[in-house]
Amino acid sequence: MTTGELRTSVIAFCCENSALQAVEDARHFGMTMPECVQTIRVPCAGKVEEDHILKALESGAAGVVLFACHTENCQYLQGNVRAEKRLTRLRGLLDEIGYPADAVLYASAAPAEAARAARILRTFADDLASVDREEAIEQ
Amino acid sequence: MTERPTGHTNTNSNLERVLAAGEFAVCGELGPPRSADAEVIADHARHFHGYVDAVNITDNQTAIVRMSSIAAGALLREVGLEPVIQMTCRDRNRLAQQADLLGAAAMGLNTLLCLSGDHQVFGDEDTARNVYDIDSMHLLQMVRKMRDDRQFMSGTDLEGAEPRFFVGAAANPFADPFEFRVVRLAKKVAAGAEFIQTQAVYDVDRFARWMEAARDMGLHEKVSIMAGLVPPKSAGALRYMKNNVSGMRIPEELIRRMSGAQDPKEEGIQITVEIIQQVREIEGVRGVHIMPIMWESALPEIVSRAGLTPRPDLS
Amino acid sequence: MIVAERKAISDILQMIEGAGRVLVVGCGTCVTVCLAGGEKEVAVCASLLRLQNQGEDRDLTVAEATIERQCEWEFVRELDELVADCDAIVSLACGAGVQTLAAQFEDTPVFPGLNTQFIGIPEEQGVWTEHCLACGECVLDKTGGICPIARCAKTILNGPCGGSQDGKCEINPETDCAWQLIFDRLKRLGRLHMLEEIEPPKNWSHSSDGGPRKVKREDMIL
Amino acid sequence: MKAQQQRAAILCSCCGQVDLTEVEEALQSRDIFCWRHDGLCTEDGTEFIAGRMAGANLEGVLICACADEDKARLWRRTAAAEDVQPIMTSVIGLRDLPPDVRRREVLMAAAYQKNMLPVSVREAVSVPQKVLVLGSSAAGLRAVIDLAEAGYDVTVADEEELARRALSHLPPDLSGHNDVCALRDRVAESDRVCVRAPVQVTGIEGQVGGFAATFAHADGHSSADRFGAIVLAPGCEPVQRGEFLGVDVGAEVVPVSQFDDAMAREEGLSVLAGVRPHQVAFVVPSDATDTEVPFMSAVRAARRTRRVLNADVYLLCNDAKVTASGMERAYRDLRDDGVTVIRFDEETLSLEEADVPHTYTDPGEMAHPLTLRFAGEDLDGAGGAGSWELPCDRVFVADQLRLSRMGERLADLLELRRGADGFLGDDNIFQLPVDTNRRGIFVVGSAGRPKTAEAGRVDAANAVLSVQDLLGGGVMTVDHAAAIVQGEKCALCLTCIRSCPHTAISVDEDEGAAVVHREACQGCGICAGECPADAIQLEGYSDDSFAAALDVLRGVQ
Repeated sequence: MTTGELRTSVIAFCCENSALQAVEDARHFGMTMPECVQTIRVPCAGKVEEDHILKALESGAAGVVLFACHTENCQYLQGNVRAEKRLTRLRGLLDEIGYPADAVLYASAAPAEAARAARILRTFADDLASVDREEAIEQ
Repeated sequence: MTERPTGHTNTNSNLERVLAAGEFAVCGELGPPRSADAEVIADHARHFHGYVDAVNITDNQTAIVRMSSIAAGALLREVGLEPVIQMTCRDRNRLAQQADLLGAAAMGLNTLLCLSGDHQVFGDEDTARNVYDIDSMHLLQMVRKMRDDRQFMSGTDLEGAEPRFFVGAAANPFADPFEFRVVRLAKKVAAGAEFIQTQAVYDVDRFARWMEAARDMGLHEKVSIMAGLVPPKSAGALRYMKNNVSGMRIPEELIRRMSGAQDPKEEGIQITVEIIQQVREIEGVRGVHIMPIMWESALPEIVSRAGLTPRPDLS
Repeated sequence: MIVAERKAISDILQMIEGAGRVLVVGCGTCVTVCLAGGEKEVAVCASLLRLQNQGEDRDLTVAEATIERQCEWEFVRELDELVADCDAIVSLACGAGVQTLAAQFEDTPVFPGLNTQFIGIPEEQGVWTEHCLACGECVLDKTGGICPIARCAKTILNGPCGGSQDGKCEINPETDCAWQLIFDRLKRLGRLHMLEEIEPPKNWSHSSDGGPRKVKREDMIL
Repeated sequence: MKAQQQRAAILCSCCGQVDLTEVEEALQSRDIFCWRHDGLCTEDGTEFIAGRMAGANLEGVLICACADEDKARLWRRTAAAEDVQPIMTSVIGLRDLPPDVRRREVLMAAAYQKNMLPVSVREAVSVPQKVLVLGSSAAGLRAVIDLAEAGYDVTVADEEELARRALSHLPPDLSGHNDVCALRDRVAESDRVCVRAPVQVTGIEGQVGGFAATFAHADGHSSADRFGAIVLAPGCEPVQRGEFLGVDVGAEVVPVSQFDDAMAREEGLSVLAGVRPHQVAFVVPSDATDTEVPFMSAVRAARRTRRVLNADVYLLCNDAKVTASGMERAYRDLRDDGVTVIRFDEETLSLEEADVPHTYTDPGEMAHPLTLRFAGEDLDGAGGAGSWELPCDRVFVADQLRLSRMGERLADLLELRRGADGFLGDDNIFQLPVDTNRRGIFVVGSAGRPKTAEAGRVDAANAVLSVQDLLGGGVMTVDHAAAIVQGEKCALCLTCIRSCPHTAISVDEDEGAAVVHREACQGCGICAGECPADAIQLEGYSDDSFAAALDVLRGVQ
């Protein structure tokens, strides 16, 4: 696979306690999922660092989803809270360099919410595709 | 009421003479123009003739650039009014302050009010660096040292004529911590303040409590305390001051009274007159300092109705 | 500790304009602790520079390094090889670190990636407040351990001024009035009488007003 | 550590549905040995895995097959029998993926696993079979007895006399006075229980398996001991009401807790000031309805007043409680006893005191010094809906409850998270029923959230199970993935210590670096996410894993 193809891909950091299960189930049950989604298992959304998300974008991903547990449902109590705050800051940083901040998304899903996870990923991929990212980034 | 010893004065200040004579003093206030127009001074000052003993000239008040207080004061003298030069510690270090004091005295200015100064964030030059080399307490000491010891702050002797200022300071009975406010007044008196002008009084009760504490320390006999007054033009103006001017206390009741008034300006004048009458009753209050911000024309009416005319001629 | 904050990336981009190989250098001491210039912030800053450059015509490579302390020659020299390969350095350190790099690497432009803010403490995780102005002549013995030089907006030595209300400073309702704090503290210590004396004017010659300062320990000079 | 090439993949073709040729080629190009099978999900699939792995001396294995969670767990156990750590057994499903995605998935999983940080320590720590119970609410006493019966040495410590709080604030957990006394006596008699009360807990250092507690006794001496686990049972207490609807709380307006308190001490109805009321109202305001406990207390007190005094008793509650679950029986009991239950609109409620001194027609008789006014509806329908004016001799108000002061102190001391309502229990489902944010510290009874005696008993039983789970037979096995601080990179900024939700990190003064206490670490990686020096790595994950996976995406070989 080349960087060119990757332009259309979405990297989803998935909390192994919730969203990872949901996304795997969505695939397993044959729900409509964008093919371009690549999951990366993380122990908790609170583990995902800003530079990891930026590196994913640098590597050519069109978008990055940080998939956490629902509010008050983090096994580690604070992981989703930390993750959301970190992502908010990151969007501000992307804004600063004129990079479309909506290329990164914070989302949550419960393990059983395969349909929700699939829908979030579909919508995100569609939104990314609807804008000509290359052009936006170049501008 | 304890009478001050009359007769003796240190300077040529008219305000000092009036206070020394035991008269209830009246000061006005004028903000210099944001231009080089000398005429503006005379124009605004015309309301004051015959109604005040001296007029405070503000020093870049609220940190907005204006004609210098010393220059404006000199112009005011030309039209026959006595200026009280305000000097803050915000814009000048001790070198510049001493130089300006010499210059001001040379031009015949003789009454000085020493202030810290409003912080520059409130003004239009909010990216400026402030100085605060010394504070208002030190400024008082410095002015007195130049006058009484004929020495600069450094201790070097002053050669030739010394600047002779009747020197005053500000006090805010409405700021916190209340229990320290009078101690700080005492420190200003110890530093050399001969008269005090207060923040605008709306909360007469709190002012009276502050005066009581001042009397307990005997300060009313060591310094001439003048109550500050800002005639309110409207309920909105009061509310603005309450919310935006730090160190102001304005009773809600007063705001209600203003907003209920048919003629707010008339009500504002009436309120000011009432406050003058109330503070005059408080032992140790030796005068008022009326600050008719952008409303100089109200001053004659206020002074007359308060029964403070005619002003004594002691020159 | 010294507290700093990253400059806007757009400012950093402007500084490095024209440079093809940039080295972003972090510092492992104060600015790591205040979360402004440690290894992770270096990675974030470098990533942002690279991302911004995507789609631009020019080639930009951004290298990363974080050393123990940028204000020490020995640590700074560890960068020799990396600096040889770059045409601009962005230093995520306090002003002292930036200048040490600039002095060590005379032929390479060194740009500040941070705005050095103050000497302060973390009020809570993620919030720092100024506590010392390095005035060179400490007055904390007289002010109950609360510094009016650093924490009063007017550096008043005989406060509080008339703008102190409800314990807050007139310039910002979120800022405590240092003199109210001093008053409260001395009251608690039963030492309020200390405030009755007029504190004399400060000798600013010990501060930066006396020119760049130097501290010497003769016995330690080798 | 084993050499890195000792990795293998076990591929399932799912009865030929999945073409594995490309996958196999890709893995082999990365020196990963592959075994194929046609249906790993069948019985012999697990045997196949076990057979292939036997003696293969692998560090990690990649199983490509569809598996539900149970199956995946079974395979991980199978691999673990061959010394492969559970986190080093990756299970990924390939069947439903398009061929190119399938290839990418496999390569990424392999790259990810190859760089994963294995669990570095597997140790069996010997732990004291001693449990510290802090506070002696009814649930706490129950836990003490249950733990002692389960064979643990139990120390129960309270700031007050044992069970005093439980006895003086009976309503919170609705234990009967006699129940609490009986529990207290059993605790006192047990030779497995050490009672320290009254005592101040001055410090608790250390982590699960080795909590070191220090106590300051009333007589001035201090003591210390080590415990494997801690159970918190400081209970809750009523918030003091100064006034109710503008009338001072005192002789005539009385909190229900005081009524219960007096009854519990068998001082009879002296709380009623020796007079015999004709008409009494119990009011349950909305601030007392966060849980059903204050309501049930009011119900109990109302029935008792009705039975003992034969007075006219009214119970006023609002909508929320009428519809709450499990209340039906309470209403039936109230009606059977002749208590009038009224659903009232709180906004309309007012209380008036008579301006004139009360006149007593007869010693022991009262003349309605209070008048309650409100809009409401008699639930029996007898009085109907409408405006009420109810003269009363006494108004009893249900209590608002809060975590006890001792509970607050313990929460601060132990750095425990508190819920939005201030109690030690958390809404987080992972914390139910008795967990706190710290391993080895459990909370039972009303300190978690006001609850009934029955619920407290269940808590105690759960706490015993949790303690047994943790301390086992004196050996605690620590083999889970944890965060690791690289000491030389640590700037001691304290960020990790402050952000760890489990209070599992502290400063190691000797090392001059933060140290993660493996036994308390839950492996979330939040600390690693926050560390500004990138000095923390997490087992079962690593920054290199992530980078290697990205490289696969980028097409870097």
